[in-house]
Amino acid sequence: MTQNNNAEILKVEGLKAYYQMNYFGVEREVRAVDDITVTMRKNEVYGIAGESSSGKTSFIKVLAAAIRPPLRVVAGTAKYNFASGPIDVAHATPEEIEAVRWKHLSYIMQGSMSVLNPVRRIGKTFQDFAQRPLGLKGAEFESRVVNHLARLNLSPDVLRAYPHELSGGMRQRVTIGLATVCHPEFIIADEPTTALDVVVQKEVLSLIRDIQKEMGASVVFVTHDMSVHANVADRVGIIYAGRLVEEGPTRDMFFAPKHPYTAHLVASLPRIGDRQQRPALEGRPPNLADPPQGCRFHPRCPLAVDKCRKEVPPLETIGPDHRTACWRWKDVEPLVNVSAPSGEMA
Amino acid sequence: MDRRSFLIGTTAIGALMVAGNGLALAQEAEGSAPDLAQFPRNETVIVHNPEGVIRNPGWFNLWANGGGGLSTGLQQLTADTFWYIDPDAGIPEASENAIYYSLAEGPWEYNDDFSEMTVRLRKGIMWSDGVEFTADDVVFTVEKQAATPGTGWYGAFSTQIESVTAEDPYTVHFKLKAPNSRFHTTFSVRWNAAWIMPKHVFEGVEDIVAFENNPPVSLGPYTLHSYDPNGTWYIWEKRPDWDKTTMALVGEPKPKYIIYRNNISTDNRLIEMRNGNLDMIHDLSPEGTFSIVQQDPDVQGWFPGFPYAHPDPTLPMAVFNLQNPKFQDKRVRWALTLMLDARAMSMASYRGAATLSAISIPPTGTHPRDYHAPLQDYLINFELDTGSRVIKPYDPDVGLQIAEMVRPQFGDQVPTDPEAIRNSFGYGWWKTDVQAAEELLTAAGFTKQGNQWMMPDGSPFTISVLVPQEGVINRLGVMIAQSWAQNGVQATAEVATDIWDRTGAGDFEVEIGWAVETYGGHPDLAFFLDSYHSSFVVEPGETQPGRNWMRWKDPRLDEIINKVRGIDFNDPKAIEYGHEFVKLHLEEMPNIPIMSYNVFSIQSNRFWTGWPNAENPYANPVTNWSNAKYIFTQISPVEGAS
Amino acid sequence: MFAVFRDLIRYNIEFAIGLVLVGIVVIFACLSFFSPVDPSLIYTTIPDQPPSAQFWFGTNSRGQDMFWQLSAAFRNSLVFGFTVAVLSRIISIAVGLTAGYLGGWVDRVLMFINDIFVAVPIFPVLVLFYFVLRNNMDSLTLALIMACFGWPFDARLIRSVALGLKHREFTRHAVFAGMSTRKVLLEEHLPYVMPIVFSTFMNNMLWSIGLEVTLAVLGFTNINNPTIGTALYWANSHSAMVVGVWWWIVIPVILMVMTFIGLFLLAMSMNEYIDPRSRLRRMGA
Amino acid sequence: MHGYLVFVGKRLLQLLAVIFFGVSATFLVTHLSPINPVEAALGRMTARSVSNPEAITAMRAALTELYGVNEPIWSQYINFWSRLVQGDFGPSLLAFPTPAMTLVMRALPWTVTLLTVATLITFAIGNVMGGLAGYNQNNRFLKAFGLVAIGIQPIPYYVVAFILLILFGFVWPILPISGGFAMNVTPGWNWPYISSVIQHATLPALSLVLVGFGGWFLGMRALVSNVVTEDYVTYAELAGVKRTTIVGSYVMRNALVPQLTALAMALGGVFSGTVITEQVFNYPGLGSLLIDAVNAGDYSLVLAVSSVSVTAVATAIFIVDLLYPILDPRVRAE
Repeated sequence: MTQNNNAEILKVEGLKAYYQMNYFGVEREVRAVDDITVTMRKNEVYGIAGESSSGKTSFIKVLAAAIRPPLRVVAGTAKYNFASGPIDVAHATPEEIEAVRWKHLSYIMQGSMSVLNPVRRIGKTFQDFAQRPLGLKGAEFESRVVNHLARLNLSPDVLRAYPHELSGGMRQRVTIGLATVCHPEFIIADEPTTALDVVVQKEVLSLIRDIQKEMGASVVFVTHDMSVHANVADRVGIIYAGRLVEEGPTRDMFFAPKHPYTAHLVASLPRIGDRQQRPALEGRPPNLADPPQGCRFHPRCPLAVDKCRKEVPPLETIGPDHRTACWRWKDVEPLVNVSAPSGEMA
Repeated sequence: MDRRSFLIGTTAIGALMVAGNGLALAQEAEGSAPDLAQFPRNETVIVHNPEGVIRNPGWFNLWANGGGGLSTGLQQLTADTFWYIDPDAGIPEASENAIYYSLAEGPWEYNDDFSEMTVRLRKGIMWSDGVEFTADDVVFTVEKQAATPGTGWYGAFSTQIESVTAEDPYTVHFKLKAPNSRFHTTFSVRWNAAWIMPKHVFEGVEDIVAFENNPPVSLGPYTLHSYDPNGTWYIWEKRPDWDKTTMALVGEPKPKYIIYRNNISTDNRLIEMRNGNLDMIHDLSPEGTFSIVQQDPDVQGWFPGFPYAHPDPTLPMAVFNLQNPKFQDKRVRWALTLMLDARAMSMASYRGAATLSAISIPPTGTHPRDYHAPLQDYLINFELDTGSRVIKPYDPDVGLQIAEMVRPQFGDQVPTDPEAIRNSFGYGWWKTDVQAAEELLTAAGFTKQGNQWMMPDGSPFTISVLVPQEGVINRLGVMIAQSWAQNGVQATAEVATDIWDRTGAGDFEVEIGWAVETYGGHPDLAFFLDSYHSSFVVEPGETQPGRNWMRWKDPRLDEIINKVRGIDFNDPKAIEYGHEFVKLHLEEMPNIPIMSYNVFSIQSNRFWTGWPNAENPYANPVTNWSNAKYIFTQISPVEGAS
Repeated sequence: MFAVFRDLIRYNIEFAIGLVLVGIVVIFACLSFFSPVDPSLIYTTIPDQPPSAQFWFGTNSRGQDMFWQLSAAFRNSLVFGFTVAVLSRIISIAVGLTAGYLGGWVDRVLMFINDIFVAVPIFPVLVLFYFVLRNNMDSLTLALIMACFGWPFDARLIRSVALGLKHREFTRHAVFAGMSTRKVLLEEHLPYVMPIVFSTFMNNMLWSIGLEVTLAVLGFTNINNPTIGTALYWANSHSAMVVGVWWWIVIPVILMVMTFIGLFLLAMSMNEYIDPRSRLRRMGA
Repeated sequence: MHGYLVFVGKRLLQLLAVIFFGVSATFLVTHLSPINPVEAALGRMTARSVSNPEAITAMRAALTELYGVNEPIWSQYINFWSRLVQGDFGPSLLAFPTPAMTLVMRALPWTVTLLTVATLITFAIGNVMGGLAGYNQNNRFLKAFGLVAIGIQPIPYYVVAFILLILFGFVWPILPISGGFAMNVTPGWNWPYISSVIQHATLPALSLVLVGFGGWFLGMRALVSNVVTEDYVTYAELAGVKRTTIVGSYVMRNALVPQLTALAMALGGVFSGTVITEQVFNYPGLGSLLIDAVNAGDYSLVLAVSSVSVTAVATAIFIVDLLYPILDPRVRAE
């Protein structure tokens, strides 16, 4: 699980991406991504966790080069280092982005039920998505797709099917197939297992993991479900209120979180034998249009002190690959005793 | 193109093909295809025919009802019979007293008791297929129709004619079942008449009632060129041997082609004439006429100024259904008459351009000379007993008043001479006398509750006034209903699109229409009067034949009719009997005569000129009348117009 | 409900415009209650006068003051449209709620009938009724007939909402509490479909007034009764446009377009606001 | 395939039900009419000429026999159906003794053509423009187009047709304003005829299109602005799928499904519009035939036109419904 020596595939530096909106003549700025710096490596699964409206979706949008008004990159870069050459998706031209899309950078979207065009056969969708990046035609293309599907345990018949004729799990596998058929170097997986039942969820997770290993690709895996991270991620980054608050190897994050928010997330994981409701975090995520001064977590933080209210804590490196942004990281204790999560974390 | 697009594409194309083929099939090409250059405007006259869509356009059998058109040019240009009587003066050198001797060489010849009639035919008249017209055609026409129910003159022939014989190829002799001094009118064209059939065409036809007669063999100067399979136009072409038809006696018809167009809405007529696509319009609204005459200097009406319209020898009136108990008391009928205001009716219907008539004779043609003027003193002194007093209801000056009312709008287009005013606005009408009307109704057992008249049985006096959907008669009817309503009678104008049918079927209380039609140029009244005979009146619910729509029965009326039947068409006594009829009508008031039916027929001088008008009244400009055909001999193309 | 209207007026420009347009026409129509002339009389004034200080909308060739004539015409037409809308709403609510709530064969039968009504072309049917009834066809009869044909589309819409409501918590509570079906429908479900009823109300008025105009123009109604349609009918039978009495056609057409656009904007903006899908989504169905 | 057959079967059943109820209603309504068809026919035939009473009696007997009006209503009803399946509505009065059905069949192709072409054009323009407007919500031109659509859409057919008549027939006379084709052409598959038919159909079709496209435009715009927020559209955009493919196969294609249902529902209304248009432009179709028939009190013809219209519209809806599964594969499976 430690593949630290691998080369970097993505380097995000000082990324700021804001929503700029105009409500009845009043300019509003929502700082969805506020100064994030992060690096991702080849051949690793990087988990991103955070509550809804924490900015993780906007961050993903920038990484996926899906920056559309009103979202705008205000500062910083997001540089990929693909085999075809480096590209800064935060500032690239549409043509440059077009050139890497799907071939090098692909995306698994959340909601397997609705990401497939209901009136188009799966085969057609494969053509729409993959024909151009693969540069293959006719039988050659078809055999490529069929082979790929076989790897996902899908029979070639699905190509002639409409989405509604497939089960939820099959559909999700098709989606993964769509995203991986071009052997991209970097895959963004946005909540790919939400809304699937547990058995299917597990199957899908191992599938992603297998494919990733087989192709040697990097995966950014986004979900608010910490147990999923525990299962698939090599490293996990926590986003809160538009900022990366902690980042580290998965094991460290679960056993020795160094940010009160991480500690809380980990603690709220359900466990077998639970008798009572997990303690919920009080308060609500801050309004990103008007975030609190100092550490953005301080209004909800049990450890908050005056300093937290005034000064923004920097992201410090506190261990191998482990960084946190908390003035009092040394005081953070796991809220519960966490036994090693099951899974393939070898 | 994938399978689905292909499917959708072929479906759409298939639908179009089916529709297109359907169209082509429905049309079955008729005639040869002329190009536009074949109808140069200096050789082509375009005439408006007031008929709606001809729903069976390929039907040219004039002698059986098959859903074809009549005034599509068919009866004007291809048909002929013994005599034509012009509602106007006629072409001076070609007619005598407005009577044209057409297929007949001269006038009708009766024996002394009017039980036999001899007709001498012209020689050298040819059918358009080169067969000569002879007495055999006439004999065939009469015998075939008399023997075939469902033909147009089956009734007229089978009930009247004992026998018909051809004494020689050019002499026909009729023997009648009973004396009839007006028998010749069966063969005298007013609007139409008994047309002569081509024996050589029809004798081989088994069922002439189901025979289309397409294309028609013509006895007139034109033959069918082509027609619209959708029934909205007919094109006729001049025969090379037009001089072998009776038209040659009047003159050469000038247009090489005559196009009759029907089913044109009022607005479209005006637009089409302005665009040069019509030369003659059958009728417009009064407003439309005033407007186009002002806008287009080429357009003319019958009178050069106000009121422009051509007076038809018909008499619009309020017809009471005398079989309805409400109207069986003549005091009620008179009361309703006295509630009306002549000025309001004239203004409402014709914007003042109406010719009023208080008596049951149209104030047109020569009738004012024969009837209105001589009876003027009688009318002035006419007395009416209201039950409580005697009044003189007639107002001889109402025409003058209307002339003054329209003068501000039309200025010097309105005549000033009292004589001229009488001719165009009428000799007079009844004074509005609500007081007298109330006395009459009270005398008839009616009572007034508040402003509402109750009938003797205690129920409110309601009247449904049946009016056509459009035109001046509609406006007249609405005004009449309104006048009655204002005077305490619950009268409403009921618009009926099938007013003809309902009138015939007796399904009305009061109908605004006409029960009087005359020749116009001739004083004889038998044309309508004969149908007033009580033997024709049917029971309620059945269909009343011709003109006596009010179903008026009176022994005194029968007596007058019998007297008229006993004299000759040209006997001066006819006028005397006519006066008797007028007086009887005034006493009974079975209908309320109001005014002549003025038709706003207009013509354009843009491509053709020489149309008839009040100053040169050689023909009736109303296009659907058969005798309008003589116009085509008098017009000429305008130099340089195209 | 009033809060909704207030919000719509404040934030939805289309709604505001629609309200103003319809308001103007309604006020104009209401003036007819104070009309100094009987609109059914003809030749009460000088004909063919163009608009002037004395005759704001001119006079027509029938000698009627167009201002009062049109005021009465719009009143009659609006009342007519209102009547049809109310009657057909009643049918569509009854059918829609019943079908949606009861489901099963009741639903299938009702929707089968519904589809038949959708497929029958209304115009020939109306003409047929005119053919049969002739002058007995007054506005109320016509309104009744049209109401019988104006419901199916909206019944379907209401049914789709009712389908969603059926599985909601409060419905179950109501049923457990022993409420009768009628009560559940009227007291629990009706409030949820009211917004749809209001928006389709406008559309239905639009539809019925438009059809009345069409029939009247062809002379297939009682043309003595002043309505928008008969105003055009008479203008037409007097060749008003081609003879230059333009105000006889232009003014009613402008007013009519105002009415129609107004009603349409009201319906459209309300529809956007309460689109059943987004509404259901908001309700959490 | 099985699903599709069940679907077709259901629709077919519905089609038959609609025709049955529609035509039965037509029969009932006309037979409850106070108009006695026999006397109406007699009145019409004798209105113009003086016929003697004997001839009228004979005709009355013949017509009574023909219309079967002296029989009880249920037997008339059975008679009516048995003749109807043979397409026999009896002779028309308008064109006595031409069978009413002949007149209807002569008029039908004109209406079908006008209606089909106008509807296809309307549907195409409205949906393409509406789709584009929903997809490119900031395009000025499309916004203006939307305003025009809102402005024209609620105006009744008659007014639009009449304005066109005045504009192109009177003010700027460039197009023919009446009839189906010009006088100087021969019907058939030849260019002068076809071009003349097209010219004559231009204004009637234009009036239908002008009134009709707005509804499709607005509907499609609303649908598309919903569809573009769907995940599969976003996803396709993220995947860099060709823009034309996205607009066509992802956005419009999905939005078209409800529009097709709407098309089926709108056909009845479009037919009403066609009637008016035909009347204004003297077009030789079913609409003007119906109006003539009513005006003439032509019993058989009114019955024939109404029954055929009900059948034709129901059949058109049926055909549109059959297309529905082609557009929406989900229906096929059900």
